[in-house]
Amino acid sequence: MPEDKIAVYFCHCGSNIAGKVDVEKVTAWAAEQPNVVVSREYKYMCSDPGQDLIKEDIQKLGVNRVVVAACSPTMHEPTFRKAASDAGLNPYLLQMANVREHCSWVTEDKDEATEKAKRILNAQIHRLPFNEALDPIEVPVNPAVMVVGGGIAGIEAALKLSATGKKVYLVEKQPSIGGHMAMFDKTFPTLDCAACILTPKMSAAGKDPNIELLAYSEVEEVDGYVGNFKVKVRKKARYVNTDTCTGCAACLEACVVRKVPSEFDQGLGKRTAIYIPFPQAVPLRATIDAEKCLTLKGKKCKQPCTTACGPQAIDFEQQDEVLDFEVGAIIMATGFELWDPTPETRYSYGQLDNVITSLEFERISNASGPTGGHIVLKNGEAPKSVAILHCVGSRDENYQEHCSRVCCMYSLKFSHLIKEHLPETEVYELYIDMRAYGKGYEEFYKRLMDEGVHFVRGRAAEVSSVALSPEEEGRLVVKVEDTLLGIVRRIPADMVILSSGLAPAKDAKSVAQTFGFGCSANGFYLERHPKLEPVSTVTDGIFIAGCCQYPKDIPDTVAQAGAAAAGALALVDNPTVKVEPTVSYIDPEKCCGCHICVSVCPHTAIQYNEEKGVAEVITAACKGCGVCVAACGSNVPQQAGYLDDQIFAEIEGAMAL
Amino acid sequence: MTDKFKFAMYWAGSCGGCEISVLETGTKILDVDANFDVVFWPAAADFKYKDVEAYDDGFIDLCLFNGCVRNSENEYIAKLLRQKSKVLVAFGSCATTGGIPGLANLASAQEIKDLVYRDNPSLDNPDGVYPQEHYAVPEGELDLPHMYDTVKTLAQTVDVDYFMPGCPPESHQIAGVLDVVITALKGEGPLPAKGATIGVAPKTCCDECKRVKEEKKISSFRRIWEFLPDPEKCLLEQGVICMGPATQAGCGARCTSVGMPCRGCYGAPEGVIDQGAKMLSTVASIVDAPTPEEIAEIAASVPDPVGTFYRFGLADSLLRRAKV
Amino acid sequence: MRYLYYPGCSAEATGKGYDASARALMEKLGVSLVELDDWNCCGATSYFSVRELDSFAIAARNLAIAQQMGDDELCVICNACYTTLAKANRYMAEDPKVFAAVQGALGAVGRTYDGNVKVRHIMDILINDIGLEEFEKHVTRRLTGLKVAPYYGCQFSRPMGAFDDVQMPTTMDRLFEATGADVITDFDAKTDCCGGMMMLTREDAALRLCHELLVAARQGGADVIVAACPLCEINLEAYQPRVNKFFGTDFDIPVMYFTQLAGLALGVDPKQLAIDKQVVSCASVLAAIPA
Amino acid sequence: MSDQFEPRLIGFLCRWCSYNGADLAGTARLKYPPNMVPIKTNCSGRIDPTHILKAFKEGADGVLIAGCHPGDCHYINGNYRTAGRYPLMEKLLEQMGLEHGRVRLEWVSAAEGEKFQHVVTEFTEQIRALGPLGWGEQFHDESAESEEATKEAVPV
Repeated sequence: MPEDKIAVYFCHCGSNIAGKVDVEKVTAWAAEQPNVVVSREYKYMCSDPGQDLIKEDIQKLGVNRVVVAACSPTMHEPTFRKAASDAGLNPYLLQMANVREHCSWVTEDKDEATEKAKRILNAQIHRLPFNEALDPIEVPVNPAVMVVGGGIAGIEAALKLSATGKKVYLVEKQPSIGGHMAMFDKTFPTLDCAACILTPKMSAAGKDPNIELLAYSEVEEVDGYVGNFKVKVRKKARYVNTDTCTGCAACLEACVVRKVPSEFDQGLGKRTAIYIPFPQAVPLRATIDAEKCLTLKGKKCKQPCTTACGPQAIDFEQQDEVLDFEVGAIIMATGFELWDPTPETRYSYGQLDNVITSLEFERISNASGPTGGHIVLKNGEAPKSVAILHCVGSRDENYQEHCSRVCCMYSLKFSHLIKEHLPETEVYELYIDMRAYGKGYEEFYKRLMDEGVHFVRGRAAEVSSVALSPEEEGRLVVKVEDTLLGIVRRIPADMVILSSGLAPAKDAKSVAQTFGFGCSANGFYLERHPKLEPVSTVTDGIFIAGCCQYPKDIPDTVAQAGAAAAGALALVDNPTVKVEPTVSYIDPEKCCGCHICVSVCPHTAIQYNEEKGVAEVITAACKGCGVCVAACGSNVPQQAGYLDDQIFAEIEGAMAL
Repeated sequence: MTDKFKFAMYWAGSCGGCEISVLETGTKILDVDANFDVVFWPAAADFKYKDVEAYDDGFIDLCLFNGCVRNSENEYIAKLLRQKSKVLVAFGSCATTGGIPGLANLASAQEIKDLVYRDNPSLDNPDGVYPQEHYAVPEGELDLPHMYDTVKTLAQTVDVDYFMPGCPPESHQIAGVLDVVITALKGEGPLPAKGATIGVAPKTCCDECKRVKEEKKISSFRRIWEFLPDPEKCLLEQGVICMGPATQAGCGARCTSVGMPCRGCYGAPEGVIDQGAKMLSTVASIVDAPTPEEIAEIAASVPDPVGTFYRFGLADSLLRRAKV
Repeated sequence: MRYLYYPGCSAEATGKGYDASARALMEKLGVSLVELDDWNCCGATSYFSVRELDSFAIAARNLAIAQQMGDDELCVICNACYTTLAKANRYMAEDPKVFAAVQGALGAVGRTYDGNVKVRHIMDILINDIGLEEFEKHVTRRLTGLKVAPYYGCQFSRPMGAFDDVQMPTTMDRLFEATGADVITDFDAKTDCCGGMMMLTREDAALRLCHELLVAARQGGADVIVAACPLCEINLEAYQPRVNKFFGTDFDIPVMYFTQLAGLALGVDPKQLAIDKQVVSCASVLAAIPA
Repeated sequence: MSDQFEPRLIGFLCRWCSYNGADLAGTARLKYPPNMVPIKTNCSGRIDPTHILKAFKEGADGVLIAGCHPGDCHYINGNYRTAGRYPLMEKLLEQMGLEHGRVRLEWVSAAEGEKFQHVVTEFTEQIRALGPLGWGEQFHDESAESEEATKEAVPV
């Protein structure tokens, strides 16, 4: 073994570190430490000249261990390891000491920050002699990609990937793809018809030979790792043979159960028990709602649907199928849910008629919706006054603290649609702040002001039915403090639209768990890095796009879907991928075959070899948690990069000062 | 004195089982006699400390030291024997890792004396008499060794050449070690590297245990008087805390073969620096329940973790003793 | 069942009917209310804004006496007393500084309080301890057909919401449904403010609030409004003529303490419930109830 | 700086949640006491009770273990193993005479920078209140004393 020659590099990070830590002092101190042959400081270690320092010392001074005291390894460990590698040093002989996120940024006092930086650095100086050269493990990559969620984000990502010739599995839990966008009437600020721009993409996805559409299906289990995911998908029984069904809708005409609230119409319209959610559905296939169908409920029915169905596609015996897929990457595009305003009782949603959610208004204003696009009240009359309440369930500590980003704009769109359909109708927008941040948005806002919409700055206090004046008689009254006028106003309205915020899907947490990543505090999927890796997750090979990550408008969703597709492609377009070598290994000479590691491995990556009587790690399946190392009674499994001796040395180094 | 090699054996803080174990080697003891002169062995022959003090340094070729260092007398003799011996072996669990007496490190010497001479419910000591280290009688002054607060292993006291664990070391292992030493002393073979653990087998006790081992998921802990364990199945899988996975092999798994769980007397396996912590980790890791709260509750139900996991190793553990 | 009982200042003045009816109602239900010894004003809602620590100490003195009397619960009828006393408890529990300061103040008068007396609204006791099932068993005169507007006021469930929904309380609705009354369950103004003490300082503002409440009650077709707080009750009832004068209306809606109306349903003598002391005549209500 | 006791703490952080949570506290410039040196492992399930004892032996006054919230573990259920080891470890340390609270287990997600700040601040104060642990120092005196006693007690 050649002697250990450690080089220490202390990064100023401009003033991010040097503003709090006495860099000169720590660097001078480090130079005196055992095995340290060179200790340098530099303004920006991540810059090319900074990296060159490392390379030169490796080549000229024969440095064989490196510690870079700088930012979090999450940020620049790959950068510096690459530099070391370029200079001929095994990258795993380089460690980072996180003196920015864990020290200079979180410590008030300069002396204290300097002392803490020394302790953090010393832990790594002590650790390095125990580091071993490691080689990344190369595993083959399956070129197929699975996209979960068939809204605009999922469709866009699938189409992009398909265009590169990759096989794509598009999983959608509803009977049709399309997601929320398919329910919208117009889109802000350009007022394109949502269906006009979405349906071509839906049908392209449906016809694409590279895209296998798995509608009415849900992912049940995900196993494997980057490049090699194994996914179990439950294809729910439609009770209709999708190969023979032509989507002619004759069965819908025939069905005797006619008053099922339509999910697609937000319950405002009705559908039959055998149904196609909307005319442009993709795939255009009928589905039987097992909870409503008389036959499937075991009740008597003459089954007119079977008679009506020419191709004999109805199959009451159909069962759920569980299918296995192998893919190299996964894109999550599972969308959002509209926040249910029922708990906000002061707005009387569900208590007073004509208090509706934004999504309900989308359906009302939609020409293919339950009112044929006529903006009408429950009694069929046109409203003379409409109040649109912003930030319902958004920017509210009681419910969701976040801003849902799209509500201001879709509310403006509603105002426009109302003014367009009913020019005489008064429209009130009750807002906290108007957020018109996108391209063409501010202009759209201005246009609406010119169209005569009343903008009232104030969060609505209450929606009531108590009439204090003849004008209010028989109408809804919105109470609000107009913070620009400084008065409390009572605004009579015939219709109140609650611009509900966007909420994470109710099952977001459990879905994230299934796929092995997490959720942010607000419940949306957690990206790997908020700025630099907004479409990646902590699990390599799993990407996120659209509103499952955070509320966003359609342009941003589409852009993110493209980014996620590019991320997935950058992975699956390679024959192999390198995975971290921090995996466990078992010395068969030492293993006694007690099965403890086999029992605790979360990824069943350890198997017992009956013949040899020892446990064996399946390297490709090991994800490097190290649970087996801690669990083994005799420390036989060892985890590369996290050896006990390395951890002990870090403890000693940290405690030595 | 003959020109045979010189043999010593000493009994410090321990029960004496190690001495019996040497005798249990059977006819092998004749080899000792054939090759060695016994120059100090209080349990077997009448030598005095002053005899040992009179020997030249390094006079003794092989010294088997059993027992922990519990008091000033133990320490004095340990140092004396180190000085007089060429090869000093920490013999048995107590000398190697503190053994059962090491559990006294949960208390101070005073607390132990209080319990024994004051608080013991079956005690009749109305005058509260405690043993005195110095006591004057008409014939002169009587002295007792000073009892320490902390039980130490032999290696914590003096430099040790080899470690031979076991409570007691198994006779067949003793016989094997004697063969190696005799061969080496005769110049016919090498001695093991200094500091080695000798008289053991590779891997852990589980390796020698004949019980069938499968995946381990424990939902409750049991003790063997609570049920009839399946004689073929791994005891740990049946919820019995068996130290096998964290214990060096060498004993031949005698305990588990008769339905008793391993108690860990052969000490930590190679590569483990703290047997108790390691076994604690093992046991807690295989607790299986649907929620972390339930897992925590089951794991915490292990009674007396120190007594269970450090039955032989407390004095040699990372923390060595309870906080004073 | 027995509860230590804190009547509060209003009970000796405008709120006599609440006190009398609460005692009578509970007696009918077999519950004895034992009045707290030497109780003092809770400090009411406004004192907090003036001298916070003093107001906690004043409230805590009552709780200290309760503790001394060996009770760990204190029954309160007035919404304001309820919130004030509970607030003192909460601040003492959450802030060691407040706890220490209050202890110091109590110590000066030879008292001590550990923070363990739970403040219970009488409605909480009715619903959760006695229970609607038991209550219904005692109903002898069903209020069938009587349109009741349940008015909770601000401090019944806000801010704590200890025993009912913060925004949309329903306990009073359920209590009167158990009497067979026709409860206006969608009474829109059930938690709106009555104007409170503003009636004395900004009468116009307070009257506006009362007016809205009365409109809401009339719109719902209320025969009677029931209240759970002496201040709400007096504002809604005694100020009806002022409201009428200001807004040109003709309100003459009986307003009762909910304990009075519940007492009637249980067959308690109206005199014992002090119904004759109400400002707006309750004759119409009494007439509507079968004997 | 005042002359109050400054505890020396070790914090084992899992790489995916708690280490990132600590990073987030940094990115958000949330301030907390400088007493704890973090040590990264991939999963809290890698942390062996031996590491904790080692930290105490080396002079740590307190040890924090932080991992992903149950259900959020990057390794499915690695943190369940931590959840099992921790209470048993606590029980053992209590027998060894360590004050309750010298070891602390917390679930800190990658999004919980504030929680990390709060946990470290509170833990530092908690250990400050407990005072120095000073393991290891307790053996020194006796060896000197034993030299004395040896000479005295053993008749030569």
